[in-house]
Amino acid sequence: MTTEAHTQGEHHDPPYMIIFGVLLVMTLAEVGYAFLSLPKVWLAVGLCVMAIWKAILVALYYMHLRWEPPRLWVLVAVPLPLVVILIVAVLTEF
Amino acid sequence: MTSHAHAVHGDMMVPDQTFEPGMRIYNMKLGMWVFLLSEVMFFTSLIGTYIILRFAHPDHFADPGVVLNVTLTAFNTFFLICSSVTMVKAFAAIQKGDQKGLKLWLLATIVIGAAFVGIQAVEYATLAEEGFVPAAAEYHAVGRAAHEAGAAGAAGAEAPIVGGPLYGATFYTMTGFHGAHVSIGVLCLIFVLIRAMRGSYTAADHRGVELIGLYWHFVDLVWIILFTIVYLI
Amino acid sequence: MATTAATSGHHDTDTEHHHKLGFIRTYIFSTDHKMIAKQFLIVSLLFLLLGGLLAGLVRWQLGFPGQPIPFIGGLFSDTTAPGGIVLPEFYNALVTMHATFMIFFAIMPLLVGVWGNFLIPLQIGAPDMAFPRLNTASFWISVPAGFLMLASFFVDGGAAGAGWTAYAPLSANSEYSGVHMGQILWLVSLTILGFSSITGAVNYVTTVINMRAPGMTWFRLPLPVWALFITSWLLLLAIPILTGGLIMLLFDQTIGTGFFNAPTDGEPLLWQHIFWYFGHPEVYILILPAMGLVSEVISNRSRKPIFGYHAMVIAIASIAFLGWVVWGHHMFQSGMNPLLGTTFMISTIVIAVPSAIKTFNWMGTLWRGDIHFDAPMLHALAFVSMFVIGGLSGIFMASAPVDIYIHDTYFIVAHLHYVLFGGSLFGIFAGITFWFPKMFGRMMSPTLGKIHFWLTFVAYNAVFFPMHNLGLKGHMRRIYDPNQYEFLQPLQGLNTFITIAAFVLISSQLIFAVNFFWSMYAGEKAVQNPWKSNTLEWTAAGHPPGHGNFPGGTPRVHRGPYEYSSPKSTDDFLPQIVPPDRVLRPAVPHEPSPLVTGD
Amino acid sequence: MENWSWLLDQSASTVGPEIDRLYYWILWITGIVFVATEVTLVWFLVKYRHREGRKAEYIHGNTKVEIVWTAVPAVIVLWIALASRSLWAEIKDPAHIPPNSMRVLVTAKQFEWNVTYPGPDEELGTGDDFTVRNRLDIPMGRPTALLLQSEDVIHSFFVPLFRLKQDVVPGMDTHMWFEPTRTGVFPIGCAELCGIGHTRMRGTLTVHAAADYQTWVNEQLPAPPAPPAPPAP
Ligand code: HEA
Ligand code: HEA
Ligand code: CUA
Ligand SMILES: [Cu+2]
Repeated sequence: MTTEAHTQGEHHDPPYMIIFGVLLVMTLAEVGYAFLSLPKVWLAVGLCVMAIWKAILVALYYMHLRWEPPRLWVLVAVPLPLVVILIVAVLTEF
Repeated sequence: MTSHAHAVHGDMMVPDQTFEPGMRIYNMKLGMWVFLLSEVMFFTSLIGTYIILRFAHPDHFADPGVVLNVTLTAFNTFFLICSSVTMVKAFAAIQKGDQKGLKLWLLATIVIGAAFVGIQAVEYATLAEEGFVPAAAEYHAVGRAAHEAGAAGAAGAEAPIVGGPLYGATFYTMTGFHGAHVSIGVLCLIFVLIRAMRGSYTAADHRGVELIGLYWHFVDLVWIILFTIVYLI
Repeated sequence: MATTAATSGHHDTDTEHHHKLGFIRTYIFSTDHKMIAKQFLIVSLLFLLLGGLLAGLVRWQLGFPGQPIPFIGGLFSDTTAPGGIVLPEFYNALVTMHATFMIFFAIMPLLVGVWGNFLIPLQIGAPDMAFPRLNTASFWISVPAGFLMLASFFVDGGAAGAGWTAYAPLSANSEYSGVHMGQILWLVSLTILGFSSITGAVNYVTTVINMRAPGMTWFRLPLPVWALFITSWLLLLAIPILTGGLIMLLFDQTIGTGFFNAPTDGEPLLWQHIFWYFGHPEVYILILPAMGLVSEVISNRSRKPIFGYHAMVIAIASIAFLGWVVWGHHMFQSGMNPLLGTTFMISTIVIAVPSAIKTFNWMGTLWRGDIHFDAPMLHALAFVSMFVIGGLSGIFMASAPVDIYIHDTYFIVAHLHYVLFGGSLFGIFAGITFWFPKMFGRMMSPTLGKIHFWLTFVAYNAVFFPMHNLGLKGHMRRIYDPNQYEFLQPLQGLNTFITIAAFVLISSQLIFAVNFFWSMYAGEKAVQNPWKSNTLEWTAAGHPPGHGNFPGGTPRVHRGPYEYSSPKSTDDFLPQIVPPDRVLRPAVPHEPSPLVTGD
Repeated sequence: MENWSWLLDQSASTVGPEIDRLYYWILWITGIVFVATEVTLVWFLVKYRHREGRKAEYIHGNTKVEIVWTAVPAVIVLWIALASRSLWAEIKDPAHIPPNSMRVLVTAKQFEWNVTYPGPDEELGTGDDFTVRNRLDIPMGRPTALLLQSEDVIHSFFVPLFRLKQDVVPGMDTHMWFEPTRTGVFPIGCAELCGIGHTRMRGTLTVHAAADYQTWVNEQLPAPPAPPAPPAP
């Protein structure tokens, strides 16, 4: 069986190194972008987009979410609306 | 993917077949995911507080690089990302039953993880002596530039105080609890490494490695967010 | 926790337990979910008792303000109640600790800790929890939390006195409250307790998703399991929010950070948002499991399928979800943005709808049933009727303008006791009296059970119903001597009446305690399936079953849990395990099974 | 026991009757729902109590009735919500404060209410302001707008007979406005737990006829006021 697992494993070994490269580049991009003289809003939005994108990459490839059953995706998505609800609602206060 | 590869052989990496089909992943993996969801909420309360307080009192917070040392932390971020790669490498290795690879990559992960914590400790120390502290009463951060200028900090003392108490409080709470998570992760990794030495993991059953991997990547993921909103925005 | 999560249960498939275990492994550090349930039961009943006694002191001060506490008055220190006369700061501590013990150390563990552990594996046909060791941990983590909370009575400055809601800055700075160590212990204790809840929740969620017996599809799950499953999600996602808040408050109180402290531009309202974002899901954590237990009892004791099973499940789910978007209704008068108030008012009031569905479905279940009035059923029916009162009083407060007047008055106190005592606690009593035979192998005395019920039911209403009227006269909460307000002086008679009723209520609980312990050793031996129930736990041999629950291996499930009075069966019930081809024969053996082991 | 009543004492502010009307509406609705549910419940219990030889009917539900008893409450409660909206805005939304109202500053601290009057020039924060302790005096026939501030913890300014309550939060301005409908002396209470002295944080609100109000103001002007409220026992 190990041999089979071998071949199987090699077949689908996810593109770990590529993702690594992407993460690295995006981190550099972020640092660069952060020091551009743009209006704060643009900086914030741009940086958040990049950060979330990176986070998604980690979840999909390093945490293998991409190869997990869809129902796990649903499970994992549960807290996300709650996060948004809390922060957005309270922000309207101040 | 691989779990399907193994599913054929009915090994430990798939759910117990005697039960009604559930999540289609084995219990401990499901448990770890569920636990990570609660971690998401925990960090939400801390990061949310930061976002809200910063939004309510922008004057308390400094622009990137003024108080915090972005270059240093950028390196640290780089480290943490590396440690994620070494971690998946360890996982990929044991999937193929490669014991040596497993141990080497685990060791690498531990070393890099420890380095991250170490650098963070150094960062804290310097920041603290620059007057950037959580306690509202003692807060008197005056910004890196001023410090580099005034050697003995004498000139620094005259420079205007940057930001306010909320800055220190939120900064240390968020990064501190992240650091704690990394440290716990390192300890667990050491534990896993020891078991790996004993050869407890095989291509058919390497749940321990996968679990600690999930946790480790999650901590990395949190840092990606933290680094952006704390150091760069 | 990561360590345990990542490494525990490499022996999940529990072969380690089949040989005889020593005393320690059986009674102290047991990994058997049934024993852990019992541990939770005993400990949290003691905390319930403590909470009740604290309430007694609160009531004494309100009923007989400034008069020395009788009998035990002399025992109090000069910083609490010199000569038995309660000091204001001690009163604040009493109220705070009463609520803290009741909510976090009594009702929560009684519902989630006890029934989550006992019922989930048994009712879904699993040999044990997914992570037995994590389960043990979850109980033993909660014990030090309890001790810390108790210790806070004895540190100088006394126990926390900022209310169970611990509003900052009062709770954030001892200059304002005079309480430092007590508040710290309160915060640390609840933080620790949070870990216990989360480890538990992880276990329940995993178990329900991955360890249901073959044939136990989602819509064949007994309602208690559904309720506990969804409650676990609430715990999982709400507790960490509180933990984060507690930690920040702890920093404010200790190292002088300024999260919620005005002088440092911190935001007092932020604490309220964090607390109630946890707090409202929390109150549903305290009612949903009780609803589950009650559904089971009502369906069983009226020998009739639960009315609208799917609707019931959907109602639980939607209550749970709506519970996340209503927290602001506790903050209508807090200075929160009024527009936000409007939104919260609407979302809050909508929760009446799923609650209506549940209420009416319970009544639909009784309709044309064959109703047996045993102790469990009486408590279950009390739950329904009392929850309706508590819920309807919620509607007054949900209407923000009306809440302007009744906020922070005894109307709220009445509401919360109607839902928490009339709801949660009656649900718990129903559960204990119903599953006692399964837990301890003996029946509770029906006579004592009924006496306890009627005394409790009457006294309870005498205590809490008049509180509505106090509130409507403007009687504020958390004041230790109403008579200091002239306009409240005419209410003293009512307050005294409430206090006397409260003492009747508290003393009648003695009957329960006696019944509980006496039946444990001397009660009539329970037969295999005393309530002629359909669900798996009663068909698992033994009271309680030995390790592994189902000696014959995982049972196979053939139908839903509430097939009572089905024409298919000669008897008026049809257990989930009975295969279709054996249906017409009498369903289950009634004589106690030889396999009775009892831990 | 004489006060065992569901009726509210007669209110003394313009918004009072509106709040009371809403309250009585809800009292009727919930009262009817309450009686209906409990009576039906008891009726079922009696009618379907266990009798030998009778078997329960095998019924799983009935979609039609379930839809009905979902829809009806939904309509009712939504009506309640809508009925409440405008009144809520009228009372709490600062935009609705009548422009002609007399502005008064109320500063709460453990455990007293300090009320600062604008003085003749109608301007707060000018030389002719004067402050009294634990009492608020206002004229008939003119709305009053309070600016509420706290020096220490959260308090709550509560005037039962005006049906009004508003938390007073440190570091934050909150507002309350009202117009009395009759002269007299009304109790003020603190409704938010604010520490040891929470119970004794009382005051009185006196509504004068317009003329008497002027005389009262004039009395206050020269000499600093003696605190009229009784010291706490
Ligand atoms: C088990 C706990 C529990 C439960 C289930 C509830 C249920 C509800 N609660 Fe309650 N609540 C508390 C525990 C609970 N509450 C506590 C502890 C506090 C005080 C906290 C503190 O400050 O210390 C509180 C405080 C509280 C407040 C804040 C009051 C204030 O401080 O000013 C409000 C305001 O809206 C509120 C509303 C509601 C509503 C609308 C429901 C609804 O879910 C009720 C829905 C149920 C029904 C409506 C009855 C059944 C339905 C029918 C019979 C159908 C017909 C009905 C109609 C047509 C109306 N609650
Ligand atoms: C589930 C929660 C719960 C329960 C059961 C109770 C039960 C009681 N409560 Fe409590 N109460 C709260 C939750 C609860 N309370 C909360 C959240 C608050 C708000 C606090 C705040 O403002 O911060 C509050 C506040 C509160 C106040 C308002 C104080 C104030 O605002 O100044 C009062 C005053 O009368 C009061 C009285 C009582 C009384 C007389 C009981 C009686 O019902 C007690 C009866 C006795 C028991 C229930 C014990 C029974 C014991 C057993 C059955 C165990 C038997 C033993 C063994 C088998 C070992 N409570
Ligand atoms: Cu001020 Cu209570
Ligand atoms: Cu609520």
